[in-house]
Amino acid sequence: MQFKSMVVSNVEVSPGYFRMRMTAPKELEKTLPGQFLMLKVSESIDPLLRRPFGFFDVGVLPAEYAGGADQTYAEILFKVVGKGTKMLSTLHHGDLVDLLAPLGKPFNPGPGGEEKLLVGGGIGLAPLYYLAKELVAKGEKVRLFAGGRNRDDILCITEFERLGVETYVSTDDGTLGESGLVTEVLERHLAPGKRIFACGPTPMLRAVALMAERHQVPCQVSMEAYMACGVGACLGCVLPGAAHTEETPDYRCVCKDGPVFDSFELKWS
Amino acid sequence: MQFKSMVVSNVEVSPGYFRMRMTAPKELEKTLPGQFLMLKVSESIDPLLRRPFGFFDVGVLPAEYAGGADQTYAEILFKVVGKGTKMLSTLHHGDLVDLLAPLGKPFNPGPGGEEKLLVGGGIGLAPLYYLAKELVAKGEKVRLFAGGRNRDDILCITEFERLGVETYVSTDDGTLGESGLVTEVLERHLAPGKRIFACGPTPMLRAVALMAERHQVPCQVSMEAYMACGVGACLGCVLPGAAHTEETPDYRCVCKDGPVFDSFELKWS
Amino acid sequence: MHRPDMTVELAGITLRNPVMTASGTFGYGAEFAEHLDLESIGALITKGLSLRPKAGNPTPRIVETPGGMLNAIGLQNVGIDAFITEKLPYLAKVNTPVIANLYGNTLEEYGEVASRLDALPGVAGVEVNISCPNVKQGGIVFGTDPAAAQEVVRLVRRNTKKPMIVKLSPNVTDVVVMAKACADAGADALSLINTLTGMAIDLDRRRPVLANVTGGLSGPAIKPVALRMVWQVARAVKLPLIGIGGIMNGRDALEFLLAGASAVQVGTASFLDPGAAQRIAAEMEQYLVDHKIAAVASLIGALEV
Amino acid sequence: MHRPDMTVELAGITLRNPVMTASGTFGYGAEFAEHLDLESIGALITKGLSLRPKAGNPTPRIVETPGGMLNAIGLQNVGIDAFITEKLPYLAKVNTPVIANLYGNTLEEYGEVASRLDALPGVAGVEVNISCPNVKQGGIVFGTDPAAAQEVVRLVRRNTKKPMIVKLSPNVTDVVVMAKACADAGADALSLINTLTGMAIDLDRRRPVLANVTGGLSGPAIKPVALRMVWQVARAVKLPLIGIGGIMNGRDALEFLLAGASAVQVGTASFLDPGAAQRIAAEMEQYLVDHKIAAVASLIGALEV
Ligand SMILES: Cc1cc2nc3c(=O)[nH]c(=O)nc-3n(C[C@H](O)[C@H](O)[C@H](O)COP(=O)(O)OP(=O)(O)OC[C@H]3O[C@@H](n4cnc5c(N)ncnc54)[C@H](O)[C@@H]3O)c2cc1C
Ligand SMILES: Cc1cc2nc3c(=O)[nH]c(=O)nc-3n(C[C@H](O)[C@H](O)[C@H](O)COP(=O)(O)OP(=O)(O)OC[C@H]3O[C@@H](n4cnc5c(N)ncnc54)[C@H](O)[C@@H]3O)c2cc1C
Ligand SMILES: Cc1cc2nc3c(=O)[nH]c(=O)nc-3n(C[C@H](O)[C@H](O)[C@H](O)COP(=O)(O)O)c2cc1C
Ligand SMILES: Cc1cc2nc3c(=O)[nH]c(=O)nc-3n(C[C@H](O)[C@H](O)[C@H](O)COP(=O)(O)O)c2cc1C
Ligand code: FES
Ligand code: FES
Repeated sequence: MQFKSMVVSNVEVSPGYFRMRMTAPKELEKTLPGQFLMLKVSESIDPLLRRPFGFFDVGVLPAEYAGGADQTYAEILFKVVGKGTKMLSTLHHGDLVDLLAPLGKPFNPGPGGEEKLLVGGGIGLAPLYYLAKELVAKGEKVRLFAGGRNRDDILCITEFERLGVETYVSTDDGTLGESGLVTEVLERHLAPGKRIFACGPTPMLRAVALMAERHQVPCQVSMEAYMACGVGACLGCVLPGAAHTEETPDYRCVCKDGPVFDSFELKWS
Repeated sequence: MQFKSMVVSNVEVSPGYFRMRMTAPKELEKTLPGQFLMLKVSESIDPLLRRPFGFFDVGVLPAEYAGGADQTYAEILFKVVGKGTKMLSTLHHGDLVDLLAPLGKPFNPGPGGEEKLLVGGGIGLAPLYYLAKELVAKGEKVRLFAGGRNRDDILCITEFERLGVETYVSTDDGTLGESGLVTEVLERHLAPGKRIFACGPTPMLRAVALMAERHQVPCQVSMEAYMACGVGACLGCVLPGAAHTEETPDYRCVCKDGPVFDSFELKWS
Repeated sequence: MHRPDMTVELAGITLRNPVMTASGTFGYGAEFAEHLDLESIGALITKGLSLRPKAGNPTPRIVETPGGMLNAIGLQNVGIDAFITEKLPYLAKVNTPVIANLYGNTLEEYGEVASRLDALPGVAGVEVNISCPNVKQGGIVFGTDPAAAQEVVRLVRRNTKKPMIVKLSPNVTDVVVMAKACADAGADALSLINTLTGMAIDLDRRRPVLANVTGGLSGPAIKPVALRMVWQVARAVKLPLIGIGGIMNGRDALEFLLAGASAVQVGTASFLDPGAAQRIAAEMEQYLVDHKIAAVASLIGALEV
Repeated sequence: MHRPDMTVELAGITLRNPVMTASGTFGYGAEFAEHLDLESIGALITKGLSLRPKAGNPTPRIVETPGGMLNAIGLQNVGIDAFITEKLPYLAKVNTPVIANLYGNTLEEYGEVASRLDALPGVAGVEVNISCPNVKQGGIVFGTDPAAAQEVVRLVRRNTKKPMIVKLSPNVTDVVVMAKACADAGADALSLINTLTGMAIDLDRRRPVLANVTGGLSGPAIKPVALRMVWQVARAVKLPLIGIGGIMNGRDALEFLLAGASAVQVGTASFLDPGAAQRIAAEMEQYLVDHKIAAVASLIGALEV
């Protein structure tokens, strides 16, 4: 669905990281955790392409606060890395953006009763909050492993804790939580009967995927790729599937077959 | 001089016409009527080129209003015609623009004591206000002939009247002032010992220039042309001079040799 | 006023309006069904089809550039068989002409794909993409050599009775030479332009952004080049033309008509706005209404120079 | 850290940094003196000079396009005599190499202008613009035909002992063929690219925007094409290259160096920011400081493919 959306708020939650809330049509409440949106930052041709972002949250502001009628909203959490996100960071209440959403395959929450291990590296945390919210609502036991280079890369931990999620923080430089890689902390909690949901830089996802395989824990990863269309038409965003070779190619669209994949679907080497 | 400037105000003075005030460095007080500025609407590449505008006014907001120190300002009056002016119309207090100014040759006020006839067609009025201000300050007798297609195209007449300028308004459809062309009204006032300063669409300027020649009244015109550099380097903005022929070409830069020309300098056929 | 007549005639195919979707930017049609009414556009052009499924290039395959984008998809496609079994049945239900874009890795493949497509009632015509490297002739691109292009076009001509559009590459010294060559070899219409070859560099990593190093430039940035080429070819060749390159709105599309195109294709714009093709057709119609123009066909080649 | 070494060597000319101003976008230098320090840039290239003063084309001559602009100035210039008497004395006082861009309406004129320039101590080198129509050969552009280009380059070579840069047109099927032809004919360096031929249409007036109908496309829009051509030529030809096309900032310039250019030229950017050339040189230097790179020359051709 394509629609215009009004920025409700846009707050720098940590240096270089912004959390932006936008109005959304009611249909968007059907969005599932792991799906994403494509946002056109400006009407001009600069930047030209839409930018993909996961859903940090989707919810409804009740009529008594929204002024008369319930107001559906969507939130993204984004990191300023280039031109588009820089422009995005300057938007404020009342500005309009153009959205295409919801797109892509969501996380599969898995059977009830399992322990759900959420693993986020830096801005990879973004889609995990909405996932945590849904899992907690279902009554699941949820743990979050959040890693980053330093303290500034650890985002919105309080929000997770407020949901009742047990959080484990690690940073490369030890400025917050444990010193070291998020995968080291994760590994100590791996055991059959649990399920991993991971999002973050590809090297981290690779490490998590391989670790999950070793420990026989089912694992889903949310991947990134440069995108043009977001709907499976341009074939710009593909990744090699597990069986992919030069001779028997097997490419998957991140936008349509993903962004969430079972880790064994993809080629990690 | 190139400098960043802050929009102080931007007001729609008539449907589709805006008057924008921007801060300016002190040096800009030396700007002479008829000179122009080149404005970069946005930092992005869309729109790419700077847009030229005449100075509607240049002045100083005294320290007691400006908060501590005198604040030089420049004003433009612009018509929304395309992408750049549309974006310009959405700017408001606090937004930044990038200016190159002052550029080009100013009006030559001529000797004192003459009657000064200002002729503006539509948005062509823009540079005439600053000119009127200077002429009135010198104690000259100034008359303004303002023409437009309809009432909405007659701009800021009160401002001129407040200076003490005698104004004559005409519109094609008679919705304001006399019904007819501004040149018809002008012609009734032509006589030796007067001097014309005209700005507006080229057909109007041609009519004024030819009429001035017939009546032996010196006439200056402010011309428009598509511009890239504004400083005489790209040679994009030229107009044929009076003696121009295919064989003995004689092109004048609007940005550097103009925008104000003595009407006999240019080729009008 | 009556609604303006938006139909145009193209090599025997009647289009309800001049707006088609450009190959490779609209998948196989179904991808966009949610975002626009497939029966609101003039024609739908498929992703480039080859004899066998093609994997395409490694990633990254796309990158944004100023006012445009580069792509090096490498012609990934499901192949003609899967097209027939998986994609065509859906398209057959849509009341809009489907034009199959085709290419071959060798000369022979061009002929084979064409003859396979010729047998399909659901395919209204073919568009031959000649911007592919001729493997046998050491990588020379069919679309940049007039003699090689003629060979391809003649072979396809022999293998299809359907209207045949040939799609020209802009990466040539003289597009008119290529256009004439294709016209002489039997093309029913020409579409232009395909992408300009370009490159992007990741300064910090000191590497090309695209895994394929170079890619094809599309989007608003190339519109002036595309308009120029349409205009040049329109003055030199009698065939109907399809204008392609950076068309974002109805005004852009009408400019291509003035330059001499009978129809247009919308490519990159569909990425920014999945409903672009439908919107552009509507904007064209509105322009005609506003300017009291009775038939869009009256604008074809109406540029006054 | 010490300040990085920004100097580059170009066909015997030492540049204090790799940033030059592109011909036709910087007038004769003096126009920009108010906006930048002419002694902060690597070299200054003049507006294209011809034997006699040239009027250029009727107006409109320029129009903005998405991410770029078209120009059809028509090589208006004061002619070699006025250049010597009116422009050169000012430039002689500036401690920055002045490179004279030259062209001819006929083959012979190329030779004559070159020999006139050869006599001038204030001119550090020449840049030969071969993107001009060859009047005698029916308008074929010297810069799109390898044999014609060679004739021009050989003739200029015979008429000057100064370093000779040849400026290549991008409107060709294979820029490497042109580059090799010019290298073989005696060029000391190659600069690329000149503008891509394009067109803009005024829909409402149903006319081309430019009086000349077509014009040359410059600005950010063409950067991917320029980068690609520099990279292609760098791999095929040993001569030093000057990269040109859509360079807006220091990062853009460094990308051209990675692709294989020894220096760059800044064109359209000077219109948006008259101090662009100086700023770009400073941004390049800052990048080197930030990334602890000792010498800018170490980046030339350092792309890892
Ligand atoms: C499915 C998906 C979900 C994402 N979710 C989030 C999120 O929740 N929060 C967040 O901060 N970021 C997220 N990203 C990454 C985000 O899309 C990029 O950081 C953003 O597009 C960068 O745009 P830019 O203009 O600032 O950067 P530039 O580098 O100027 O962008 C240039 C081009 O590269 C593309 N690009 C650059 N980096 C990336 C990247 N990492 N992934 C995909 N394309 C990229 C841009 O989209 C653009 O087309 C997600 C990416 C994908 C594919
Ligand atoms: C010396 C000078 C002084 C001017 N003073 C004023 C003024 O005080 N108020 C005012 O409203 N307008 C003035 N103009 C005209 C103004 O520059 C254009 O209306 C404006 O550039 C249009 O920009 P756009 O992006 O809205 O239009 P678009 O049509 O989208 O612009 C496309 C391109 O064409 C150029 N262009 C379009 N129309 C004109 C024009 N009439 N003159 C020059 N270039 C044009 C633009 O600069 C741009 O490069 C002046 C022009 C000149 C040359
Ligand atoms: C992602 C992508 C894939 C493309 N694939 C094809 C293709 O398979 N066959 C083809 O003939 N053209 C292909 N093209 C070229 C387009 O059809 C079109 O000619 C070009 O993009 C210019 O139009 P635009 O500027 O509107 O995008 C592709 C373009 C893009 C951007
Ligand atoms: C207004 C204008 C005039 C130009 N005149 C010349 C010229 O006289 N000789 C020449 O070789 N190139 C000329 N060029 C081409 C530029 O030198 C440069 O090759 C081109 O603009 C691409 O660089 P850019 O994208 O940085 O502008 C001109 C370009 C412009 C925009
Ligand atoms: S972004 Fe186009 S196919 Fe995925
Ligand atoms: S605008 Fe460049 S010379 Fe006048």
